[in-house]
Amino acid sequence: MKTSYRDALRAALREALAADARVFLMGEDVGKYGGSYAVSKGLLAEFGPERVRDTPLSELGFVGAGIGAALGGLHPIVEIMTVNFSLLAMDQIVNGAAALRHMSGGQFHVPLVIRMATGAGRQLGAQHSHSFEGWYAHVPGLRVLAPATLADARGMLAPALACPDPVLLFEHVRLYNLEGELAENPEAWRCDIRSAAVRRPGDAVSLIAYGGGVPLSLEAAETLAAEGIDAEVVDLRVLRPLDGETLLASVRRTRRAVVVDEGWKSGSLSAEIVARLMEGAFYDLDAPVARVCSEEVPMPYARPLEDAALPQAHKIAAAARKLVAGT
Amino acid sequence: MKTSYRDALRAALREALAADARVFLMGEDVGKYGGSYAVSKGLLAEFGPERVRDTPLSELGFVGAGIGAALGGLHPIVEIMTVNFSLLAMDQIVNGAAALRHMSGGQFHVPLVIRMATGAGRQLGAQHSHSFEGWYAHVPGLRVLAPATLADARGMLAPALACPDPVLLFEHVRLYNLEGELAENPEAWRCDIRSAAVRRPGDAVSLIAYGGGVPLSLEAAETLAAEGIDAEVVDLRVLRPLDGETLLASVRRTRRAVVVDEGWKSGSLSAEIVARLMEGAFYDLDAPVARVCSEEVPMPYARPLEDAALPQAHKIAAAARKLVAGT
Amino acid sequence: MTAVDPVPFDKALAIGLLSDMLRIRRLEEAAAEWYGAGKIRGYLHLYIGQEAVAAGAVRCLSREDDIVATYREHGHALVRGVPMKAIMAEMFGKAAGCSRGRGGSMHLFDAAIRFFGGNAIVGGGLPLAVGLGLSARMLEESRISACFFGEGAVAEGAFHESMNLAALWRLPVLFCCENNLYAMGTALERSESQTDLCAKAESYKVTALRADGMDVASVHEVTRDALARVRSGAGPCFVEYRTYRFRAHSMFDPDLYRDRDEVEAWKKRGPIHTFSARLKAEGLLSEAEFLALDAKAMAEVSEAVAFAEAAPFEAVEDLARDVVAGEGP
Amino acid sequence: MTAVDPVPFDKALAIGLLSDMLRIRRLEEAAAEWYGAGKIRGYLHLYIGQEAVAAGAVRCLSREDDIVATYREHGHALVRGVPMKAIMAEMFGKAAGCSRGRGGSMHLFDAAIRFFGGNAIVGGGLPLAVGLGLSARMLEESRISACFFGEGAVAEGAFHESMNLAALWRLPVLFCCENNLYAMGTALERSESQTDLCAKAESYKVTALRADGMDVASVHEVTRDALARVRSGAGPCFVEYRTYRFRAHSMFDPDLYRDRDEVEAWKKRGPIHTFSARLKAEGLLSEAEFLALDAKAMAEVSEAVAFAEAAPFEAVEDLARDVVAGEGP
Ligand SMILES: Cc1ncc(C[n+]2csc(CCOP(=O)(O)OP(=O)(O)O)c2C)c(N)n1
Ligand SMILES: Cc1ncc(C[n+]2csc(CCOP(=O)(O)OP(=O)(O)O)c2C)c(N)n1
Ligand SMILES: [Mg+2]
Ligand SMILES: [Mg+2]
Repeated sequence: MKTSYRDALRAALREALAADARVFLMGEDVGKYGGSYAVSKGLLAEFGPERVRDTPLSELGFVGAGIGAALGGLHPIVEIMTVNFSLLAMDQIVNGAAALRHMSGGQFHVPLVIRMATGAGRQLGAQHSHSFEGWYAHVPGLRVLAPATLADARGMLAPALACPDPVLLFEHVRLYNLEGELAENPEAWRCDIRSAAVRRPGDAVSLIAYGGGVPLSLEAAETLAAEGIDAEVVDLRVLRPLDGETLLASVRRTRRAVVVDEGWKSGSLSAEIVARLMEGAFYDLDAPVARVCSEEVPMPYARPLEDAALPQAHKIAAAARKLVAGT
Repeated sequence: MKTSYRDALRAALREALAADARVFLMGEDVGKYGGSYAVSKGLLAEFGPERVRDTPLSELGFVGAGIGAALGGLHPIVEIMTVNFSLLAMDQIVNGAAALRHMSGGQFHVPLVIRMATGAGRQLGAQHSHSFEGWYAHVPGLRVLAPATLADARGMLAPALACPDPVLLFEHVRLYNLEGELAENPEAWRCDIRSAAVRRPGDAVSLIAYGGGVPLSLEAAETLAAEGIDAEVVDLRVLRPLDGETLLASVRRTRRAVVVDEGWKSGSLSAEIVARLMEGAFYDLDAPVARVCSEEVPMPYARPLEDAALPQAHKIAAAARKLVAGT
Repeated sequence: MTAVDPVPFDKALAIGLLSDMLRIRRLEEAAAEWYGAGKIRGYLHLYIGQEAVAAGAVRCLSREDDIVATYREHGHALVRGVPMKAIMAEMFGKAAGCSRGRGGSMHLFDAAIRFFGGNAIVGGGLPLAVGLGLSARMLEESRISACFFGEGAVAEGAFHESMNLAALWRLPVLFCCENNLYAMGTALERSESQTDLCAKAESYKVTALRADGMDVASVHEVTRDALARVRSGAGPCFVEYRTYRFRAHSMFDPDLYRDRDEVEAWKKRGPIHTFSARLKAEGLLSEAEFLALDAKAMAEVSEAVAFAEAAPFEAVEDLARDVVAGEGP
Repeated sequence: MTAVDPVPFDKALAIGLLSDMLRIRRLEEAAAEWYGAGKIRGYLHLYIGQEAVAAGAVRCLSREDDIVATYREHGHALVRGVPMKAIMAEMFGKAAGCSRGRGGSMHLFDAAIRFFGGNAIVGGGLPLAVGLGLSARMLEESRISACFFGEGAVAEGAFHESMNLAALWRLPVLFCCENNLYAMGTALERSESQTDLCAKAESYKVTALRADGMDVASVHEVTRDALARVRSGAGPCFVEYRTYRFRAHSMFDPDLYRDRDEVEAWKKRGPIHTFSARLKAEGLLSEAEFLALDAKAMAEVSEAVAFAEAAPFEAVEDLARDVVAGEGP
């Protein structure tokens, strides 16, 4: 069937709400407004205001309430409108949800899913456009997902809800309108939340990306293919725990890698990927791993500046080209 | 003169308060209580309650008020008791202080210093012991410092206050009681807030550390020296912007490096250091760069577990030994 | 037309207020239009319907006072004195914009006139205003800081912490709450257990006043009184402006959560036509004068659009400027 | 000895309350001692002086109810039913501790009796309690959630957001505020513009009651009334317990911010001696009975210490367990 990333996310929510009475969705404007990115549109009418619960503007409070609700036996899905706002709730996520199992010696666990929009490209400026998922990927006790395909948008919620630990799900704003075919059969989107995926096989260079970087990398791979460079595109999918094996296997084969990350370069998740490659594939590399990240500026509003600040397919292709040429 | 890290920090605060009427200190219990780590002890009596201002428990509020006060012409020094609590104020720091200059097209700037305690080793458990300074080091618009010596504890505040942009200063809890000699002459502690420092020259391997990791690395270097391995210890000092040149110069000479970071390994600042070395010294390396970080667990309380979770001198020495032996 | 109270101030002020409301209205209508044309992007939050608040309140402030606003701040910026050209150019993302195109609609700034933005974190401006007030006190400057925010922000922890700090320290802060009854699609009674916002403010021992936010005269009068209290050193003051936005929350909002009748009923109370009717009834305004004011506002808007269109974008090479002082990062 | 009100309940309950207070007191004295000996480390926050609150309030709760507490929670844990051995072993960092030595004094947990910790972020437990209340409602379980916190937490945004959510959604949450007048070294009047905490709670339309936190009978009675309201479905309730800590904030606190006279005056109102005097005056307790209760408490403590001392630390190889389910991370 033809679907969009947004519709796939919604279908997954609907399925989860229908399947398990313990599941509910909570967040700012998820109900009556229909979700700020329209992901939850229609769900209020279907499931009512208790299970599609609009909250006041209180990120710390309702994320913490989600943790409490999970402790109390529910399986909450909490929506935070945008990753920038999640900083208001970070204490509850990091000092609370992530630590509870360990601090309690394994007695408590927090089966909570937190969804949020991330990323730039819609000219939303410096308080609505960043990519902090790498920070969450640093935290033991959390699991962090970044669906980049229709299948993952459709398929990741179920295993996230089945996971007994807090799972953060990052939806890239540029992907919501992504459209394409998704088979009707649930097998088409059934997925684990452990492995990275090779989205395009190739042997000349590995393009390692996640979220919004995946379509860019695929586009870059097409460009490169036209020039006779056969790039492999690896979609991390799961930012924590990282699937080092898939990464290493790819790079050991291609011997070159470009890591694509919409976070600001210094200290982004891309650095961890480079470090993993240093640790596990140093002797296999023909050239130092390259990175294509966001420029280190709070995201500017103006279109040309925002474009210049972000990773782009042509930048990825250029980095890959340079790696291949240099060896 | 003989001094301690704590006393050196206090002397710097006193000097700053005395020198400039626009400077004031604000935070929870900095006044009447004397500072939770006793850094500001005695300053209330000396400067009065307007300039050594106790705040209610309102991290978001008083950090934001610090930003506003800086916009209004003051030079606030805001103390957050512990880096874990800074997550409550992260929105103001990241979405606010760091972004204001850029968002306003350069019209506003925020001459604010935020000090906080970081790190583990005092059995304070999973909500008081982490090392999130690497997160702040990811953010354009901020400057991030980590004094590891008496001289830096004494000297970093003045240039931080002179800096027209927000500066975060991380004091490692294990260092407060560090004692030693500091010359009386201000030249002894005058410092820039741009460069890393080589704390011990050596040619066999570079131990790259900051904050609490510096004494551990020096200790490891002593152990290694006894075995005939001459380790260089590089203290990052400034976590943002990173002084890549000093790092690269060291590693190009030693051809091997161990990065020490008390953050959890995945996604810690150590990853960025590794990535910089990948990018700038790949062809100079005789072996992949190694990392000694905290184990990926919320910090446990029990002494043996906390010890096991943290970087230790013997782990650093072992990593260095392995690098040297392997080549 | 029912009887109206006489306008409680002189003609020059009355005309000034009306003119400001018209300028905001015309600016915003143009912004909507150019959004439709794709020249303005990102989030655009229109202020249409609420003009009386910015027009009436901002005019009470002195040039030394500080203003902190939200993402719905075109009106406040304009009345404060940010040139319309600079606002429009900012929305177009141009280097001549009041934030050099870095900010866009949500992040208008102007240091020269102490306009501290344009904050798009709901509640995020409140602590800044507290700090500005603190700086005024410590520097012994007589300015006060005024913070505009929506009723939705009242649920945020930032509101609570800021009210308490300002009250505890008796800071010269004016909290200007524009209660337009909705935070995106969430009605006040679905976000606050206590919907009497003045009662909430009073729980911090902060004096709270209420103004009819659809009536620029009420806004002006109440704000003036509130400011007098703040300036007297009595500590912060809170004003609730009861108002309504006629448009959707942003250009992305399908506006499905409000009753059409409710919107229409509020439109009947529109601040521009009610105030001009009143001025006419008082003999302070003729239809010709009204048309002239409106024409002037429209001319200003056309000029601003022409300016914004013609202005260049900042060169991409300058992307990294203004991240930190000097050479960054 | 002045005349005292008759104790408003039967002997068994009275003795139970007294016994719990003694058990807390002796446990904490031992903790202080073993802290001095270096066996307990990190932060240790003693509850001495406040025992009436935990003893009186926790006993009102049913086994199904949920409890969320702070870092000053030994008393609550003990009265709730966490074995003293498990508490002491936890403070000693041993694997037999109620959090396997992972938590320490600030992070006592016991899932079996719905004791949700042990939260060392001031105000951090409040949203959890709201969520627990929400889960009770949605799962149609009759439990309520009780959250203990200090008056210092009231300034945090978390308090504000939690009160509003609980009131707005009419959740079965009991907010138990232990007002011991200080947050570390910060006295209430230096942290709140409004020091009447019940008035603050009422500003959320939450019913607020006040109890004498030095009097276990008052605590018990008021808590029982508050719980009855919550159980009736009337939404959350707030109780302010006026109390005082006799010891410093933590073992690191030089306690320089309080007047010695003030401390001594409060000690005269110590919950254990006043309550036992009252029971004696009522003929419900003899000195011998008192001594026997105390001896029993001390014996329990000695046993707990012996247990904690003898217990092993968790093997370092198991460091990474209980980070995530199954094999982590
Ligand atoms: C912290 C935060 N959470 C959520 C949002 C998304 N958001 C933007 S405006 C808004 C509604 C705010 O309503 P109100 O404060 O009443 O102001 P109004 O828009 O009515 O002027 C929301 C939820 C945000 N910008 N910041
Ligand atoms: C968010 C946060 N800020 C600061 C601290 C440090 N701290 C621990 S206890 C405390 C005082 C709390 O006072 P109160 O809430 O009255 O509880 P009490 O200690 O009196 O029981 C402070 C400031 C903390 N643990 N968490
Ligand atoms: Mg509103
Ligand atoms: Mg207290």
